[in-house]
Parts: sequence; C-alpha cells; structure tokens
Amino acid sequence: MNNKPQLHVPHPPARPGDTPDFSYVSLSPAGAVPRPSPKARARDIESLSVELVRVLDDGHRALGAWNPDLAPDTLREGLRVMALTRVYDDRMLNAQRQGRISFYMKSTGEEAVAVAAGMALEPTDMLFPSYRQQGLYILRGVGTVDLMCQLLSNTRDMCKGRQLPVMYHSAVKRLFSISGNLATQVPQAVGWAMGAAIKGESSVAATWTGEGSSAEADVHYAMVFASAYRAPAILNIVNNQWAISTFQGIAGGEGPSFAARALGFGLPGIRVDGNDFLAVYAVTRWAAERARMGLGTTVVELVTYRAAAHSTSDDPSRYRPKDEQAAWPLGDPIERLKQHLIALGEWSEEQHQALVAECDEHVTKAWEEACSYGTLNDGPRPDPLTMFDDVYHELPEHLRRQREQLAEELAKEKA
Amino acid sequence: MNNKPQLHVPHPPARPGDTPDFSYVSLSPAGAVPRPSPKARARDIESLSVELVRVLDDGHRALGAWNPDLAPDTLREGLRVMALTRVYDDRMLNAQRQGRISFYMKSTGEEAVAVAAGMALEPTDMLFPSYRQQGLYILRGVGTVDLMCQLLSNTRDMCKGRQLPVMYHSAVKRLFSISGNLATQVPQAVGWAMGAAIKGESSVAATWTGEGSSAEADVHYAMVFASAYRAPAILNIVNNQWAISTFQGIAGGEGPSFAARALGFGLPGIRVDGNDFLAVYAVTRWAAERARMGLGTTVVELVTYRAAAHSTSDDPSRYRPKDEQAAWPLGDPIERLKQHLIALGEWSEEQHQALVAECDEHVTKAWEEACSYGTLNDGPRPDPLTMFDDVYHELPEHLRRQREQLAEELAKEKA
Amino acid sequence: MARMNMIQALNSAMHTLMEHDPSVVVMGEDVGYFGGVFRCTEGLQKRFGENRVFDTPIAEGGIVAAAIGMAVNGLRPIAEIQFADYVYPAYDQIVSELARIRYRSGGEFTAPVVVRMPCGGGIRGGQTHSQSPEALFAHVCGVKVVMPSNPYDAKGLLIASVEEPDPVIFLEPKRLYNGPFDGDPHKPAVTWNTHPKGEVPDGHYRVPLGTAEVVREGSAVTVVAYGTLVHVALAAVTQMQIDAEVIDLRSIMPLDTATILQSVKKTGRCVVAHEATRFAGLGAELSATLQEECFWHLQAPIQRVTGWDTPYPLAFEWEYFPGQKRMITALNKVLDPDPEVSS
Amino acid sequence: MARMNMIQALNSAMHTLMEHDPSVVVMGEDVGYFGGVFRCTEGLQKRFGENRVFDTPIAEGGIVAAAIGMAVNGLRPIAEIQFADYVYPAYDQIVSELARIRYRSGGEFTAPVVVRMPCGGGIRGGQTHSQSPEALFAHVCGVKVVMPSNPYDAKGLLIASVEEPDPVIFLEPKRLYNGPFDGDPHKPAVTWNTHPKGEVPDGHYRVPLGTAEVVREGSAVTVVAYGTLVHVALAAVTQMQIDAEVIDLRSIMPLDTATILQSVKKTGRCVVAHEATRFAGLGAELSATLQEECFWHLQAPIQRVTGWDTPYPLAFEWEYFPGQKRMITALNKVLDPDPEVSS
Ligand SMILES: Cc1ncc(C[n+]2csc(CCOP(=O)(O)OP(=O)(O)O)c2C)c(N)n1
Ligand SMILES: Cc1ncc(C[n+]2csc(CCOP(=O)(O)OP(=O)(O)O)c2C)c(N)n1
Ligand SMILES: [Mg+2]
Ligand SMILES: [Mg+2]
Repeated sequence: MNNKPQLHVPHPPARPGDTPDFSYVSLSPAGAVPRPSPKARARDIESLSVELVRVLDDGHRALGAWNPDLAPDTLREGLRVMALTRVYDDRMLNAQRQGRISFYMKSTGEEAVAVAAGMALEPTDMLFPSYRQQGLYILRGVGTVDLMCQLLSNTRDMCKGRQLPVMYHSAVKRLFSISGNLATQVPQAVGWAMGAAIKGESSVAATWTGEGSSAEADVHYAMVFASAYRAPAILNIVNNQWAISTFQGIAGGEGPSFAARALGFGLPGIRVDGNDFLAVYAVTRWAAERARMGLGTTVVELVTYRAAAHSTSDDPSRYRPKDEQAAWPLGDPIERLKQHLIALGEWSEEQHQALVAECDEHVTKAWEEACSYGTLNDGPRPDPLTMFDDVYHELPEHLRRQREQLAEELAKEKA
Repeated sequence: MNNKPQLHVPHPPARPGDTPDFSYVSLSPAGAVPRPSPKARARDIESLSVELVRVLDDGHRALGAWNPDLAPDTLREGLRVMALTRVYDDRMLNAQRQGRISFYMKSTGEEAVAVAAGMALEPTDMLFPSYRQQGLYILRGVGTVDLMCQLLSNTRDMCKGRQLPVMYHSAVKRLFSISGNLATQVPQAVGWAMGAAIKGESSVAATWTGEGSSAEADVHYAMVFASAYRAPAILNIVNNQWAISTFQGIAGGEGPSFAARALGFGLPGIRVDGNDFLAVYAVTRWAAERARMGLGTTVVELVTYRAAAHSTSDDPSRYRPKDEQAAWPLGDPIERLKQHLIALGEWSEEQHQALVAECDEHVTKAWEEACSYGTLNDGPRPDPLTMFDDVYHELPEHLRRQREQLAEELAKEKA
Repeated sequence: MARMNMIQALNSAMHTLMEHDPSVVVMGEDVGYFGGVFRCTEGLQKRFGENRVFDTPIAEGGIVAAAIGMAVNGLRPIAEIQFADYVYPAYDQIVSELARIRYRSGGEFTAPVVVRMPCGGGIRGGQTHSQSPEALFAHVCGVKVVMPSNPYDAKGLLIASVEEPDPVIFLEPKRLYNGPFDGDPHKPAVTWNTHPKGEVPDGHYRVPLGTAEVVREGSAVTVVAYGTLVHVALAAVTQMQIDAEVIDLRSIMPLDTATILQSVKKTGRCVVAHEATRFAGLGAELSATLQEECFWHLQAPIQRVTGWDTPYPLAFEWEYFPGQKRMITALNKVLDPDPEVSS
Repeated sequence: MARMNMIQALNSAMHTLMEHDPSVVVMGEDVGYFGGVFRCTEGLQKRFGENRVFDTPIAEGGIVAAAIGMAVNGLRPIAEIQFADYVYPAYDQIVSELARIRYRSGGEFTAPVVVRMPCGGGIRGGQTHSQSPEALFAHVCGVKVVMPSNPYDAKGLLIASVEEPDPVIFLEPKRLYNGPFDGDPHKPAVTWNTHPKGEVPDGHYRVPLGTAEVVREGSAVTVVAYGTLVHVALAAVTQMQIDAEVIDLRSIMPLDTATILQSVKKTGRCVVAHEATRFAGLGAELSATLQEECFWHLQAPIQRVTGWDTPYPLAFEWEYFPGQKRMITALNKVLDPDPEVSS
C-alpha cells in the first residue's frame, strides 16, 4: 500500500533464472468442492468461481460429488484421444522444425480442456474453439490426414491454402472455423446459441478462448448477450498462465479469477482443474445440462499450464523459467488419467506404451499420406487461381479480371 | 424454468398503459449499509455492490456511517447548482421547442449524480462525463453563456460549430470533450488516471456513462486496465433505468447489479442511491480517497431515473407509462436535499423560491447574451471556413485547397 | 402498389421477408417494442414476436457477432446499427469475421448477415450522426455494400440483400427517408408522394445487387452517383439544362462497371459524386477505374464532387454537403476544361 | 552512424525519444520484459522501467483508449499493435476518438498518440498476419498515416511522429524489418548491411511527415510507391533498364502531392503501387488525383499495381504479392499503351 498512486504493473512470480513459484494458484483438495444442482441459482453458487473443482487426487482416486462416474471404456477413449493429440502435436512440431510446414501451435499439457469437455457434449452441439483445442478435432473424428493437409496447405487442404496452419474447421463435425483474431468466436458462439433457442432446438454452443484473450471486447459482448438472452452456451476460458510472454495477471489484474467475471452478469462461473479429465468432463456436463434446461450460459475457467512454446515462432526460455512446468501443481492431464485408470485396474503401463505406439504409427501413416498430396516444398500444389473463390459465393466481374491477370502472370512464369 | 431453451428477452415491468412497477429495484434503508474503510480489500466489501448506499431517509434525516457530515453551506451550494441545472435544462428544452436550438438533452431527475459526485472531487481531478452530466459544467463554473453558445453553435461556440448541442468541454475546468460515441470516455479516463500514476500525481479521473452504454466494449476495457494497473479512477455507471426505449434489463440481463460487474475484476463496486445527494457525495469521496491512496479504481452504480425524454428527438410516452416517475421509489434529488436542509433548519420554502427565481433570472440574462452572439436562424454566424481548422494542428495542402474551393462556392452564393 | 416513403419501404421489405422465411430475424438497439429510432422496424415485433424481433444491448460489436453466430446456425439476421457513425465498434467483427468466414473455411461456413444502418447528413446530426462510411467497407473484400436512393430500390435491394448468400452492408441515406432531397435546404421539403420511385409494390420483388441504373440518359457528360447525390445530380443537370447522363450505382460492391464504362465511353466526360469525405473515398476508386478503362475516350479530367476531408460539422452542414453548386462547378470544369488551369 | 536493420532503427528511435522526453511511454502486448514479438522494444523496459514501458492486456481498443487518456494527460504514448491485422478492435477509438478530439473540442484537447504496427505480407503469415490497412486510416480525417520503407526513414519518421502534435498511424512493413525485399522470394534474403539506408545516425533526427522522396530519378515514367513496393519498383525498372523515376511516399497523410505531380507532369506516365487490396485502396486516390491534376500531361492511363481483392492467402502469398512481374506488366502498359485494348 502506497501513499501516492503509482502505476502498478502485475508481475509473474518468476522470470528466467528465478525459481518457479505457483503459490498464486489457489487450489482446493480433490472432492472438496460441492456439486450444486444444475438448476441452482447463479447467486447461490458464486463460490464455485474461486474454488477449484477437482476430482482426481494425488493418489489417482476419483473423489467427491463432481465425479462423473464414467465407464472405463469412456475413460480409455478419452485417454486415447489425448494421447493421439499429444503425439500429433509432437510430430507436427518436428515437421515444422524440418521445414515441412511453416508454423505450428501445440496444446501439450492442456489436452484435457478440449478432449474432456468435448466428450461431455453431444455431437449436435456446436463448438467454437481457439487455435489450441486440436483435441476437439481428433475427438470428433476429423481425419488426421485432413488436419495434416491443412497444415501443409496442400491440394487437399480444407482451407484451400488460405489459412495459417492449425486454423481448421469442419462443418459436418460442427467445429467452427478458427479465427486468427483472438476471441471473436466467443460472442459468435453466444449468437449461435441464441439461434438454437430461437429455433427451439436443444443444441448447445461451446467456445474456448485463452485467459489473455479474455481482455478482448468480444468476451464482454458474449457475457452481456448471454446474460440478457439466456443463451444455451458454455464459455470456456483456458487459463494456461501465459499469453505469449505475458503473465496471466496482466489480463487477470486484481480479479479473484477469470470465472468470477461471470458473476456480475448473473452467470455461474466455475473454476476447474483443467488437467483433471474427470473434473473438466463433469463441469462441462453440468453446464450443458443447465443450458439445455433453458437456464443459460455458464462460464468455465479451466486452470492449466501451457507446457510448450506459444507457437513455433516463440521461445519461452526468454521470458519464463525453463523448469516451470515441472513445478506446475496440477500435473499433466494424460499422466493423471492414465494413472487413474491403472489405479482402477483398467489400464497398464504396457497398454499405455502400446497405445502410444499405435498413435505414433497412425500419425506416421497419416503424415505419409498427407505429404503425398503435397508439401510446402514439393509434390502437387493447389491451384493458385482458386484464391479468388469464396470471397463471394460467385466470382464478381472485378475478381474475374484479376484472376485472368494472375493467370497471365503465371503463364509468363512458365514460359 | 423451461424444459427447452428458448430466447429469453428481458422485459420492463410496465409499458404504456400498464401500472408502473419498480419492485425490481432492490432498496436498503437509509443508514443501513455499513461504510468500510477506503483501505478495505475489494473482496471484503462485495455486498456493497447489491445493497444500496443511502443516507437520507424518508423523513429527510441524514443517517448512518455514510453521512458525509457536510456543512450547511456546502449543502446549499449543492442545492444551488442542482437547481440551476434544472432551470437551465427546462429553459433549454423550451429554446429547442421554439426552434432556437436544434437539439437538447435534459438531466432532469438525475442532477445529483453529477453535482454531488463533482463536489466530492478536487478541482484538479479530471472528469470524463457523458452527455447527461451538465451539472458538472455548472458546478465547475463554466459560464452559462458559454454553455448556451455551444447549444447555439454561434460565434462564441467553444466547439466552433462542429458538435451537436450539449457536447461541451472545458480544458481549464478539466472537463473532457463529450463524445457522441457512447462509452468511449470510460477507458480514456482510466488511461488518464494511469498517466497521473506514471507522473506520480495524485489526481483522480472520474467518468460517467449510462447503464445502457455499459454493454459497450469500452467499459470492459476500462475495467480490465483499471484492474491491471490500479489506476486512480472512478467509473460511474448511471443507471437511470432507460436507454432511449430500452429497459435497463437488456444491458443488465441476469446480473445482480451493474456495480457487481466490478467484482470479477477485483474492483470495489458500490450501488448508491443516485437521487440522494449525501450518499452520492459520500461514495464518491470514499472512492476518491481510495484512489489517492494508490488502491485503484472503484465502480459506482448510481441508481436514478431518467425523468425526461431521452432527448428532444424522443417521445417516451411511446414506450413507458406516463406516470412512471411518480412511482419512482427514490424521489427527486433536488426535492430531497431541499427538504433535508429545511429539516436541518438551514433552508426554507421562501429561500428556495428565491433561489429558483434567481436561477431563472440568471438563465434569462445568460440566454439573452448568448443569443446576441448568434442563433440558429439569425444574428452573427461563425465563419464556415473555420471548419477546416483543427482537423490537424496545421492546415495541410489538400485542406487548404478544399477551403479555397468552399470560399469560391460561398462567394458565388453572395454574388 | 402503394405510395411509400423509404422508411415504409424498408419496413415493407422486412415484413415481406419475415412472412416468407421464418429464418429471418431482426435485431438492434430499440428495434423491438419501439420500432427503431427512425421507425423502420415499427410493428415487426408485434407481428412476428420477440423471438424474431428483439432489442439488443448497446454493443454494436456484440450485435454483429451474435448475428454471425445466428447466421452460421441457419438464420438470416437483419441487424440494425442505429447510426452508421456507430458501426466502428463492430468493425472487427465485420472485417475480420463477417467478410472472411466463407473464404477462410474454404466455403464450408457462411454468414449471410445484413447490417442495416442510416448514413449521411442533412438532418443536423453533427459529426457523429452524419457519416457515410461506405469506402471503409468497400475496401474490405468479402462483404457487399449497397446504398439505395429511393423507396422502390430500398425495398427491392433489402429483399435481395437478405436473400443473398453473402453478407451485405446496407446503407440508408437518412436524409432521403422522408423524401427526395436535391441538396437545397432552403426549399420546402418534398415527400416521396409524387415521386415515381415512391410507388412501391406490396409484395416480394428484388432489385439485384450489382446493377446500376441509368436514371437519366444523356450524351454530354456522365454523372456517377449514389444515395443523396443522385438527387443533387439530377437537380443540377436540370438546372444547367445539359444533356447529362446520370447513373445511380445502388450497389457499390459489386460495382456495375459495365454500365458506367459504357456511359463514359459515350460521353467522354465524367463527374463522380458522393457525400463521404474525398480522400481515399469511393470516388477515387470510380475515377481511377474510369481513367484506366476509358482513358482514350476522356475529353477532360474526371472530377470528384464530395464532402470535404473534415468531420461533418453541425453548423456548417450545408457548406459541407456537396450540393448543386459544387456539382455545377465540377460539371462546368468537365464540360469546358481549361488545360492551363487544371494541370 | 551505425548499421541497423529496421527493427534496430525503430528501437533506436524509441531509445532516443525516451532519453530526451520523460513523457514518452511505450505500451502494447508483449512489449515489456519480452521486448515485443518482433523485438522492436527490446531493452526499453530494462532501461526506462515499468512505469514507462509496460505490457498491456490483449485488448487493442483498450490500448488505444488508454493511450488517448494518457496523451490527454500530457504524456506521449507509443502504442504497439502486435499486427496491423489486429487493429480493428481499436478502430472505433481511432476513428471516433483519436482522430476527432482536437476537432470536436475546438482545439482545446489533443491526443498526440503514435500507434505503431507491423503490416504487409511476405512472411507466410496468411490472411491474418499480412494486411496493409493504410487506406482504412487514410480515409479518416484527423489522423496522419506513415509507412517507411527503410531503417533510416523508419527512425526519422518515428521520431517526427512522436514529436508531432497530431496522432499518427505508423505502419511498418514487416517484410522489410530485416532487409530490403525486391519481391522475389526465390533469391536469398539480403540484409540492410550493404544498403545505404541501413546507415542510421545514432542520435536524434527527423524525417518530416508529408515529404515524399524521389529515390530514383528518371523521365520516362513515374512509379509512386511506399513500403515494400518501393523496392519492387526499383528492381523492376532496373531489370527493364528504363529511365523511370521512383517515388517513395513515406507519408500517406499528409500526402506530398507536389512531388508526385511534378514528376508525373515531367514523365507523362505513371504507375501507382501498393501491397494492399486494390478496390478503394490508396492507389485509387493517387490515380484519381493524378488524372485530375495531370490529365493534359498523361500519355497513357495510370496503372495500379496492387494486391488482389481477396484476403492474403497463405499458400499463394507470392501469387498475391504484387511483385516485379505485375509491376513490369503495368510499366509496359503505361510505356506502350494500346488504345484499342485498354479502353
Ligand atoms: C486480436 C488479436 N490480438 C493479438 C493477437 C496476437 N496473439 C496471438 S496469440 C496471442 C496470445 C493469446 O494468449 P491466450 O489468450 O492466453 O491464449 P493461449 O495462447 O495461451 O492459448 C496474441 C497476443 C491476435 N491473434 N489477435
Ligand atoms: C456507440 C453508440 N451506439 C449507439 C448510440 C445511440 N444512442 C445514443 S444515446 C443511447 C442510449 C444510451 O443509454 P444510456 O447509456 O442508458 O444513457 P442515458 O441516455 O440513459 O443517460 C443510444 C443507443 C450512440 N450514441 N453511440
Ligand atoms: Mg493463455
Ligand atoms: Mg440510461
């Protein structure tokens, strides 16, 4: 406390060279947070926004009222999708390092925030992810080859060569087109949910955005509209502690949590252990159930840690301690689910190794196939003249002429 | 509660023809809400955001810890400024009806949210009002003639004929230029406050915006930045129940209050009776004191009622009951302060009549003088060629040429 | 057929659309119970219910974002922005999202939203109720941009826009809501009652996007205009008694280049006109394209008649507005160019 | 004097400014401890403290709004927007506020903010890391718009911009950060090391706003360009071995019309060039003004060399980028026009 105002600038607890320190992350013991009815009034469950919903304890047991009691097959499926996501991420990072793709963004360490949440939703629910929920694509069965072709901008690229790698979409799988502009999808998801309500359909829209991005206007719009119209939506704020080099405290400021931003709008805000598959599943299910009952939007803060670099253009050793992840109190989502399954007697180290090997093989095969449709440097290339398509539903006259002009340029090149 | 989602659209309790109903406005008895130390932690005083700070009770006594114990002279000064504001508003409305000015916006019924708050601040504090805090201009002694000349867009118009009536400003009196674009001033005020902190100055920035406007992105930006940098600022949200024809519930949604929006940012949010001069004064003083100690921004929701039409372009009888104001539970700020002074033995009906007469005379004289500098229809007119000034600090070549072109057009007209 | 002003025509368009297609919804500030500050949506909520016609929070970015989400979900939202001057909080959602969704998703997702907004000056609105931001949308590929100049076109273009698979920015010159306006504020206001374009069919019809209209044929000079300036141009050439051709663009993107080029090749002289500021305005695009395509036919440099490069000042509205005088000066320059002076 | 790339030159400008004037502050996403994703602000926080150099939340509108407030309070904020593609959330604060405060307050209040942002393509950034939005600011009166094409100008223009009483949108073609780039992606990258404009004085100097530079003199044709296209133009005319004059605008608003007009009156032929999309882009303004002012000197229609009217597609970056081929085609058209074909 000072006697004079001065510019207060929030600091991360540790910079390179410092000892990692996550004492600022407030934790609740697994099983400790009560689970209210999804019909509860928002004002009666405000404490959920500062506590931390956790199911898996350090002994790998599932505890408390939030335990979703999932069948072992479901858990194994979750584990498989997360493992595949991680292998995919690792291999695509390598592909970028080898110059086969131009750019990549990993979700390592935060696979559960996509996979567990996605599994708790219905296939008819519409998802509006950011660039770090590739697990959703894998979960919903968008082909690995298709995802890779997007990364390669090749002849089978769903984006027709137009988008940066990882900016996937899938209309049939109800995964909205990822935007490079942060947070724009959040109020769009609310709009989609309003649309569902207008049509009297019981589908829910779920969206994900980073804690850094929560500072954008769009997150405010989303809460204002969600609050007014009781849109059946779930707004996930993935608090992975970092926004490129920027500590979560710059967006979080003096606030009790990102989940607590919901309360002023009369929306429930729930803070959940984002590395706890069961907890993420349970909270998502709760929010979806609530939404489907016509009780509106829930804001979920998923507390996790961005274990990898922001993107392949980033070098986190410049701004945070190298060993920070090891100190992260919520561990790793894959390891925790795996150990839980083992503790249940439903899984083993051998099975896990086999699973990883399988994923590896799957990714290797997929990569070979994807590359056969063209890579950055060789193989078939999509037709540049397609760049004029889809600006409008039909080619207007001025674009027809520009397309012709480009065709001439390209012809000259060949000549 | 429904079984299916459907679009929920918030409704005002009464439309034309219905009986006014303000049961949705939750009230606390005067004197009932405790006054915490301005050093209190935000999280310990969250209840201030849903209670209603009130000092004056129905018997016109000042009660409780929030009573600012103002000297009778101070109270009389407040009454004078509010009375003058009201007379000014009434007369300018007439001027508009008579076609002497093109447009006007009254602050009738909500004079205290400007005047009491303004009085609680230092002259060095910077104010960023919206278009409905004319009381601040009168309080800080911007000449009535100057204000009127702005309304008249005449030869002495501070805005040089460029702005819609009521969009005043005064650099010397530290009143920022009013924008036609809602809420833009709110994060600017936070930026100004950040500037004060950077410079180590102890001035505070205070800003006002409507409850309807709180849906704009700028209010979110303001809270995000205020929260991160502990800016010495006061963000006033004037909840006068209406935004043109739109009920406050469209912006407020399911939220407990507009003040409660602050809590998720770790900022204190205080809900105050906006028609209670003493309460508004006390809360503003509290927030200013807190800001000056380096403890950052407070969000204040001022609960009041827009007694007049939105503007001279508006006809509220089309969308709300005609007798709504009579049913408004928080009365009228001038009447309440007057009765309080009378109860104190410091004022009388006669004195009040004399005051109003004085205001009237003052306004009449000022109006005569202002009109002598030109009106919409006659008298001297400012030079149209000045419209090219102040786009930049110097006239660039292209504007010099356009100015010349206009001069030729005008010369032709005369010829 | 009925006599309508532009407000009634727009209202009739929305009625017609909503009757025919349950996926059409109307949203915006004060558009519901109240029917809009310009009354364009009057009666719609009563007729179609709150589920399809509703007030929104004052958050233009949220309005467009929500409309996008609704459109992705199969609805056809018509979003009203209360004044074009207040569209900028929605600019990111329009430029980065609305205009890009079809492209970036390889055509898999689309967002056919119509964003309506009153624009232009002449109603004593000052600098924040008078803007004409069409160039700021025209430069952004992926959205279409439309501006009617009369009730008939307003209804036909609005129906076509809502039925269009692409998003449309629909600009309504508010000075024309109640009557044609030839730029002379001193004349008594006229209504659409006696104007042929005030005759509006009751039912469904379209004025297709991308088709300009030759509203007056002539061979001496071409005036290319849209919105208010169409009426100013007609008045000016009538006053000058010249054999001018006047073209109402109606649609800014796509632009009916063929019609303009054909005319300018015929006349060899051209004035382009709009109310918006001049620098990097749409007039620049028209002039640049015309000189590229008709260079060898041009007898004189193309002139631009526009608002000045200043905000729209309240007190000097009529000195700002590009009225008949400015038009006549430009026409004279084009008809009788002085190579010494103009270069 | 030192050898600098454009990043170092910008960094040097900010160092110089902050040393001389305690009211200069630097703010933006990742600009503090990290020194910015392009490293332009490296070392500033260490040197000048967190009070003057700080990270902001990811909220471009908030960044500009806060900068405005700080400027009104007497500071001189330099706000970085991480990519020009992400400036749109701040568009309202720029258009409605930053550009208007002086005007609407009759000159009583001013907000001298500089908003820096990397722009342009050529770094495999795809449609959301490649945009050149200068026309969207040029059309807005009240802000100045600058785009340097080399380290020397970058430093001098940034110093002049911060010392300018008006707000400035400062666009930095990121493809030029590390070296001049002539549009040929297949050639090995070159650095600023051997380029004369990579020679940058250590201390304080200004390149005044509103002054274009004739970077190559010639009499056969004028190329008016800025940013990356300056280098493309120089390479193209060198390759063609034509006696071309190449003008680097440097400042888009105010525009140094005198220099351009003089040149085109001399050469009688002109190509205008930029990376941004064509429709209603700045090229249109340049072309329109030139044909108005130099009509009687023109031997051929002015040609525009620009990006296409599509988003900037990742995989077809080089087909999108207006490179030497497009430039040469346009120059040939202008040098040897075919009245039959082009009209
Ligand atoms: C509107 C906008 N501003 C800035 C950026 C640049 N940018 C890309 S990712 C990023 C950090 C986002 O952090 P966060 O929201 O926490 O998500 P995370 O990367 O941690 O998943 C920034 C600043 C952008 N893409 N869009
Ligand atoms: C950005 C923007 N959007 C819309 C408007 C049009 N408008 C002017 S006042 C107003 C209502 C504001 O209501 P509120 O914020 O509650 O303030 P009040 O008028 O009640 O004081 C609206 C929608 C505007 N001026 N600016
Ligand atoms: Mg993050
Ligand atoms: Mg209000």
